[in-house]
Amino acid sequence: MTPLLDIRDLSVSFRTRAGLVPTLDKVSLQLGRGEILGLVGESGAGKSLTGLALTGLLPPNAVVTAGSVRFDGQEVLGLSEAALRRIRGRRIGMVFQDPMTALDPLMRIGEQLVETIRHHLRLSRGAALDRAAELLDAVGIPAARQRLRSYPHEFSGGMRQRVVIALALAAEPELIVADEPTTALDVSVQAQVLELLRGLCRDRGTAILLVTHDMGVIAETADRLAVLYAGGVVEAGPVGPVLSEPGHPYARGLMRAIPQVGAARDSLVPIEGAMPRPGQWPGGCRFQPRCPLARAACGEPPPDVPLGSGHVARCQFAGVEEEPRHARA
Amino acid sequence: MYLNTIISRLLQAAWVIVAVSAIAFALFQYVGDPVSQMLGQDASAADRDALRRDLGLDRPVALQFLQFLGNAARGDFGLSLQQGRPVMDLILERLPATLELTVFSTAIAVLLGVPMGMVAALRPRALVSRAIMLVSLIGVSLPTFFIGILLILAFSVILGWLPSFGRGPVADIGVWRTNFASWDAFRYMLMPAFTLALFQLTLIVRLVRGEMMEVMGQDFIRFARARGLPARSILVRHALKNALMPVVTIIGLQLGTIIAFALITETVFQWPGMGLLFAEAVAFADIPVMAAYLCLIAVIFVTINLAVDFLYILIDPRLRRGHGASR
Amino acid sequence: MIRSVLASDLAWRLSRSPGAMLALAVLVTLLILSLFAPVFAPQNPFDLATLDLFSGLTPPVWREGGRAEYFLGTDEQGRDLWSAILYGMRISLAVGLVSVVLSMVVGVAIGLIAGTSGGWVDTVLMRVADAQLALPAILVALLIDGAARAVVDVAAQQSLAIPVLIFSIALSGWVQYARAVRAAAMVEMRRDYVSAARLLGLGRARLLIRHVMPNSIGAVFVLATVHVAAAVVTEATLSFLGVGMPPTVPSLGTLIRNGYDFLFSGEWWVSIFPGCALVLLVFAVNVLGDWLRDTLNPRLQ
Amino acid sequence: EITWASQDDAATLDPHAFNHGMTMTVLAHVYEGLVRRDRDQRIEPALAESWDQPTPTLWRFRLRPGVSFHDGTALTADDVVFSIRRALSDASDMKIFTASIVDVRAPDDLTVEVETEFPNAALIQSLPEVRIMSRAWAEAHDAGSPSNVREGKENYASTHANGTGPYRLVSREPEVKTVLEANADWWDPDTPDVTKATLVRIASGPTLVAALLTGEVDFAYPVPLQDIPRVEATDGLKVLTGPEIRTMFLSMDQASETMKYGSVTDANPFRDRRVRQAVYQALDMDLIATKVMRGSATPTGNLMAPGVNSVAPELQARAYPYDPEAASALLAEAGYAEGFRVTLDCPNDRYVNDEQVCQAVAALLARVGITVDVNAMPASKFFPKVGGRDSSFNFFGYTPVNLDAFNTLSVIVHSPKDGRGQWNVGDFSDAEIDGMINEVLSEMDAEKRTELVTGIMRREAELVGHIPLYQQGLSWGMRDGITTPLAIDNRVNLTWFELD
Amino acid sequence: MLELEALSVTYPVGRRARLAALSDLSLKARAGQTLAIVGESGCGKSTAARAVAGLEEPSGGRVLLDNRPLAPAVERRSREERQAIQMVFQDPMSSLNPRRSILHTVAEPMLEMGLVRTLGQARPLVEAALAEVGLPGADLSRYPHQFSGGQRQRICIARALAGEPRLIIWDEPTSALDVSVQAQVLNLIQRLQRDRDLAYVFISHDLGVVDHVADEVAVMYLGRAVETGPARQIMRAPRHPYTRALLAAIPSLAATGSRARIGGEVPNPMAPPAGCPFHPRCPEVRPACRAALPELRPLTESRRVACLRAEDLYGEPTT
Ligand SMILES: Nc1ncnc2c1ncn2[C@@H]1O[C@H](COP(=O)(O)OP(=O)(O)OP(=O)(O)O)[C@@H](O)[C@H]1O
Ligand SMILES: Nc1ncnc2c1ncn2[C@@H]1O[C@H](COP(=O)(O)OP(=O)(O)OP(=O)(O)O)[C@@H](O)[C@H]1O
Ligand SMILES: [Mg+2]
Ligand SMILES: [Mg+2]
Repeated sequence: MTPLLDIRDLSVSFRTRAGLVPTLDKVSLQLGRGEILGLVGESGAGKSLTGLALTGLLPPNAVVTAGSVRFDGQEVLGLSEAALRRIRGRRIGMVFQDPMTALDPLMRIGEQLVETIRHHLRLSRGAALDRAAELLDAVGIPAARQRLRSYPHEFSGGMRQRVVIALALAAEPELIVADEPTTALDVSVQAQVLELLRGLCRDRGTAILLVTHDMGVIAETADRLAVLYAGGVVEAGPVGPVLSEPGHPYARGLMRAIPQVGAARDSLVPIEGAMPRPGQWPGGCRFQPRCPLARAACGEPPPDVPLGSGHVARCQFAGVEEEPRHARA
Repeated sequence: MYLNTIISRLLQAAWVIVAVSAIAFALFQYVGDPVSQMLGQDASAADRDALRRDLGLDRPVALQFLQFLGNAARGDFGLSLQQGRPVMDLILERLPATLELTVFSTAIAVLLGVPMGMVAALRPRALVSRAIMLVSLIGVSLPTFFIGILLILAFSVILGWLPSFGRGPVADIGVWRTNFASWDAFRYMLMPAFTLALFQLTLIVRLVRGEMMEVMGQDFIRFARARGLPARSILVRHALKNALMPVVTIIGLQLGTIIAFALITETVFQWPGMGLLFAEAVAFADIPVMAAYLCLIAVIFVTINLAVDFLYILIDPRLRRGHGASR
Repeated sequence: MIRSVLASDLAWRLSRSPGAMLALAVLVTLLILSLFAPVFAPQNPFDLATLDLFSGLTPPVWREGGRAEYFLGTDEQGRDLWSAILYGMRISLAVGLVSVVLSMVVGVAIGLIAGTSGGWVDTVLMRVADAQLALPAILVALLIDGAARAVVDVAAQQSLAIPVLIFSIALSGWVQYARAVRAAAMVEMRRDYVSAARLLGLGRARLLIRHVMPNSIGAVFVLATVHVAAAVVTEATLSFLGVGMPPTVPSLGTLIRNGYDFLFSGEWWVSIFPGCALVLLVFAVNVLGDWLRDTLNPRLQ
Repeated sequence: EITWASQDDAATLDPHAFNHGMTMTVLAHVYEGLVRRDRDQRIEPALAESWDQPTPTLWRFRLRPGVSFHDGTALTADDVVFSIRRALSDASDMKIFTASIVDVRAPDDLTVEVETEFPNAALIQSLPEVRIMSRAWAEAHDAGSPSNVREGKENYASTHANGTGPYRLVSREPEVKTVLEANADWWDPDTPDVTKATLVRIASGPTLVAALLTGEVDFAYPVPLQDIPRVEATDGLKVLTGPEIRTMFLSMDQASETMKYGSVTDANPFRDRRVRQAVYQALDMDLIATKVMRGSATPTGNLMAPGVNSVAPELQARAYPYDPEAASALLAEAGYAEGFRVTLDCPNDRYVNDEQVCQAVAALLARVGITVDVNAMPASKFFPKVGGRDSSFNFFGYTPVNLDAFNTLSVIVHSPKDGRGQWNVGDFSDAEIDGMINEVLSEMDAEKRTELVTGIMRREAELVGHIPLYQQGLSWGMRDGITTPLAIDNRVNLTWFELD
Repeated sequence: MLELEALSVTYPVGRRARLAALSDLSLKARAGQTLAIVGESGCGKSTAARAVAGLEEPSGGRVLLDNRPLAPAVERRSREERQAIQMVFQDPMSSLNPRRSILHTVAEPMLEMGLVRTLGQARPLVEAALAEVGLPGADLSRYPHQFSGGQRQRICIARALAGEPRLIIWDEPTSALDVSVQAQVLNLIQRLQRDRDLAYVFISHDLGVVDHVADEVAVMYLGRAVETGPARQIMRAPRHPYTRALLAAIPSLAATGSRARIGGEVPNPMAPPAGCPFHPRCPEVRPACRAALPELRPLTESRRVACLRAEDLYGEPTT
């Protein structure tokens, strides 16, 4: 079966003053119906860009230099604005990172919902209002009917984030790209939102691309996981194995650096250094300058090493038992 | 709910007006001597002194000001020294002309400027946009009086399409004297209004362009696009509405200036409005008229800005108090 | 150095914008021409002894009756227009630049104080600003100019005309700076680096000058470029109303105003050439100002 | 029916409130005096059919019977007495015309007797300006005295009019437009061609010209000098030009010990006749007249134009020729070889090209080493300043309103004392001349009077009391279909208009 | 060393109303130890920190340093007092003046505190300070925007250390950083404490981080402390229902599937619920909870809890 979403070798560059700066490099991801794919990675790794590329909402100075993005068998890259508009919202819903700025401050919540619903589903105003109320209710906003008349600023951050999700759901899209839907939220509200997304997959077969840099969120939500580092996928596979037996040194380092309640005090082992910014990528493996395992061979582009059951890591030492070589505990 | 706000704003407004008239009064005595203008060259020095005394012009300025305030509070602005008629009558007579001119020209400026600004913002590199910015720049680069006379030269003298001066065959509707009642009278308003509009147009085009560019880059616009909303709806319902808010404020703030600028347009086109009245008053050193005019401008300015403030509150829900979150 | 980085960045952006480049070139040329007016001008139009009444209203050189020594023709006093334009531009520029700097300084100071004090200080200052705004620039200038002319010693008036013009234009300009800076300062005050500086016990003046001000005046420079142009035009308009520069020391505005009377009589050059110079100048400044605003606004990139 | 435009408007309709050219021009169409001027500025009967002088100080006028005001009431001697008294009252601005009158009486309904303090040869010259209004009408509308601005009350007569003149007021918007309609009941059988006239005010010169060029107005004045050729070159338009009776001149402060506004702090150069003469000889009036005034002005050597009663034509020649070298020599002789600096006060909204002329004067004087700062200002500041003798050097113009030499002599030439020399702002003073001026007042013999005036002016010119420059030019623009004589006092008279 | 006595702060909201952002907070911090304050966003953590630092004037209570009360406003504190307390903020970008080079930034406290006279004297000290926070050899003439987030936070730390304080207040110093960088910074913070015997007040909403650094913990809800005590005890055996819910809501790498969540919305701080502020969301709520505000009472010698039912609650939290 062809996946609902099939991204192959997507490369994106930015036109900047220093010329074309490659920022996404050969990103490949697949996502089937009813599946949640977690996309994790440090800030600036290219997570949001990947999400935006799907619907042609890249910033004006971005250029797709290679690759293909197929949605339900149809090539999305290079579609006209009009054709994209038929996909956006209707078939692919987007949840934006920052709920504070994603809503029109001058328009009532209900109006924003009704506008979207009517445009896509061609309902009467009354029916659209009913549906808007249902949606708000579904995302867990109490007294949904009355709240339709509220303005965004009257909602708390968590509620706004849920409105953003409701808007993304308005036309029952087949795919939802959720870009850090919980970063702005408290732990308590965060759980609520993730619950909702999981419910959608379960009940409607919606596919979700869940962008985040929070491993904990992935652990409890995603089916599969892709780890992005400096514009490329360094590891991908089912959530369990990737978290418990990461193959790429970066992923391993990441797991160790997360402080956990109840874990031993001194067990935080940071990855030294910082992720290189686009334009400053080293040749070969881009993790090499920070990698405890780095050798001369890392100067070559690393291979994708399969680790079983669809688990792949882009490191020549993947699967090889790591030597405890890092300098300091 | 807003009563408190309204009252305190009104009080502040009153202070603004008193301050404006105080400043103005302090300066009047230097503008010139009305007495020398009120009597012919052949009048004797004693006559002049007598007149000065009769008018109370020999008293200290502070005293004159206080008396002015006292009278003004009772709605009495005195007699025009030049025309010997109540200043209030004069101003009310001229007010419609200036208001029609400024409102009409503002309408032209808004109706042309907003779409032009939008085009310039949406396609900053397109040829039209560059042309729009160029034209809008000419609007600020050439002094108003110069544009006015060039228009007269072109449209009245050379082409003979439009009348060159005055208000033409106006119609009286009640106490209001209007140019809108007939095409014939309306023609008289075209050139002065356009001259005045050009000055505002520039401002509006630039403001709208800047605000639109800013708003278009904002997240909620991207989110609206991500929802697949039609371009028109995004542009008008989301972008424009948000972009116009600051534009309205600035236009409100500028209106005083525009009414003052009308002075120049009115002079060039001999448009019988308040600006012309003021220009005459300055030449004649007609203090009561000058004082009343400045107060009136301050009142109009304050009123409009009060209105803009409340409009803001009406349009922007974030400014209404007593709602939800405290951030 | 952020400044040099910014500068090189600006230079790079400038090189990518032909319009802005052209405007800059025009502006620099005009600046040089007017700054070194005595070098480029064949006549000193302010020196009455060099004026030849007899050569009044000579048309430009390419028209019948034109004379080589008066390239752009002369006005009715026999003033060489080319020279008058160069000298006049000097005055217009001086008035424009100085008045803007003046209103900028006052505006920034008031804006900073209002934006960082809050409470009644803020209210009072902003009401003063309202009062100022309620009196439109031109009227203020009219009144101040009138007053100044009456108060100062007549012999000093010639030399005081420029300061008076500058003062009256500046007085009506500060409000916008104050508002912009106030808004920015209110935002900056909430930033943590201000708190960090307060933790060190920095006095208020130093806090404002060292930390808040540099981060609040970005918008001011952009405003200023546009205001220079506006001030030059305001000066011209004041001349039209009869309170500009004295006729013996004409600015661009005074020249246009004088020539305005000759528009219908066929002696168009008396006003059209200074008019063109004014348009060129204001245009260049505005183009640069617009470009600067778009370039410096991070949100528009 | 015509539309006429002027740069100025009547300031008021009250016939006794304001002695001002345009006001008098408009009023002359509505109100009349006992006498009026004909096309050659000669006195002819108007409301008075005839008059005689039983004694040198008593004038007796016989009123024209059957004359009525616009509101229908008949004119009686009582109205005339009322009007002259009104013109004599404190608030009146017409006192200059009635100055010598001590009593007015009405022995019967059609006779009026006016008694003067002393024999006044020029009284009849002043009477066209003393306009007659209806006593009943004025009193009914509480307009018994002019100019109620003093009392802070509106004056009905300043916005309404009820005269006996050729036109009745139809409507008036001050500063905008005034509509006059021919008075069908006018006593003069010579009915005017113009049956309805709309006066519009266009202050801006170029706009005024535009209105004339587009045909929006039939008649406009003054046409700015520079636009005269353009208007004349336009099909269907013409411009009447000619010298005005107003003479422009420079005054130098000769009273102050030291110069008020100038570089010389220990003396007053203008007290030295040689300096004054040097200034005179440095000025080329012909050049100013041809270049700055574009040939519309008439250079003159006298403070009074020809055409003023008792002024001999030969006075118009310059007393000293234009000669910059002689001027420099005179300056050196007076001890100012290096020249000096002085401020020239100058109105900028009062006379034709006033500011430009001052600049030209400055440029010409610069050549002999005198640096002149031109201090141009609006009339509302200029007159109080100069009238208050707060000036070293100024540019001034004067028209004797009653077209009689005594007026100029008394106001401009006589020493400032005894209520005379009011606008002798340089305080030129010569006892001999003062004495001769007194003689002019009561000299009833025209020829002797002219001789006296000539003597005075010769002496004045020799002393360089003032520096006469030129007579301002008149320029009336109109369509070809209008024929009218040009009035040297710049007063348009619609009754003289002939239309095709 | 540092003591907060019944500290309260209110903010004016609109024209008349005031918001009680912090009510009656009493805490102690000791040299060489870390006092952590945790709680959901908006519960008043930063407010407490700012009041201690003297950036916000308390409406009640006081702050004692070495048993001597401090002036409420930092500008009125003595130089020694100012020098003793420094603060590091949440967002490293906004806490550095974008127009000042790092040399100026880090040298400023040294100059202000009188440790050096001239910028030249400060230079070597600045270099040393930057080396200590892991930025050896950094170009001193660079500006904040030329550094990454982690580096910027290190600069902030160097600036805080430059005045040689005895107590540092950390207001969520790592919440703007990525986990990999967060670990670097947390390690640095702990090393500095050991090396210099510093007292820390550490504010965070991340219980994992808190568990990692804290000796003592205070849990806050709606401007009040609801539970205080030694970190280990609180993290292992929470007694207040809110603390229990918080701990249960933490996502863990190991567990997949749903986790516990606190129901309901955070109440409006302008109108906190009567009685126990947590009662509308509390799974253990009893009628008495709605009646009166439970006081923060001692449970053991070192622990205090503001809950009527503290004694009944132990073991696994109820979901
Ligand atoms: N308009 C732009 N011009 C140039 N570079 C850009 C632009 N937008 C993004 N980038 C760069 O692209 C890279 C990837 O950005 P992206 O927004 O996808 O990161 P991210 O992984 O979503 O990070 P975060 O977690 O901070 O949201 C970043 O390094 C960023 O600097
Ligand atoms: N300047 C202020 N004016 C008005 N209210 C404020 C102000 N600062 C904070 N508040 C309010 O005070 C309460 C406590 O704020 P505080 O910043 O201390 O919370 P916090 O616990 O630090 O939250 P976060 O985790 O989001 O930083 C909040 O409700 C906040 O909205
Ligand atoms: Mg992102
Ligand atoms: Mg906080």
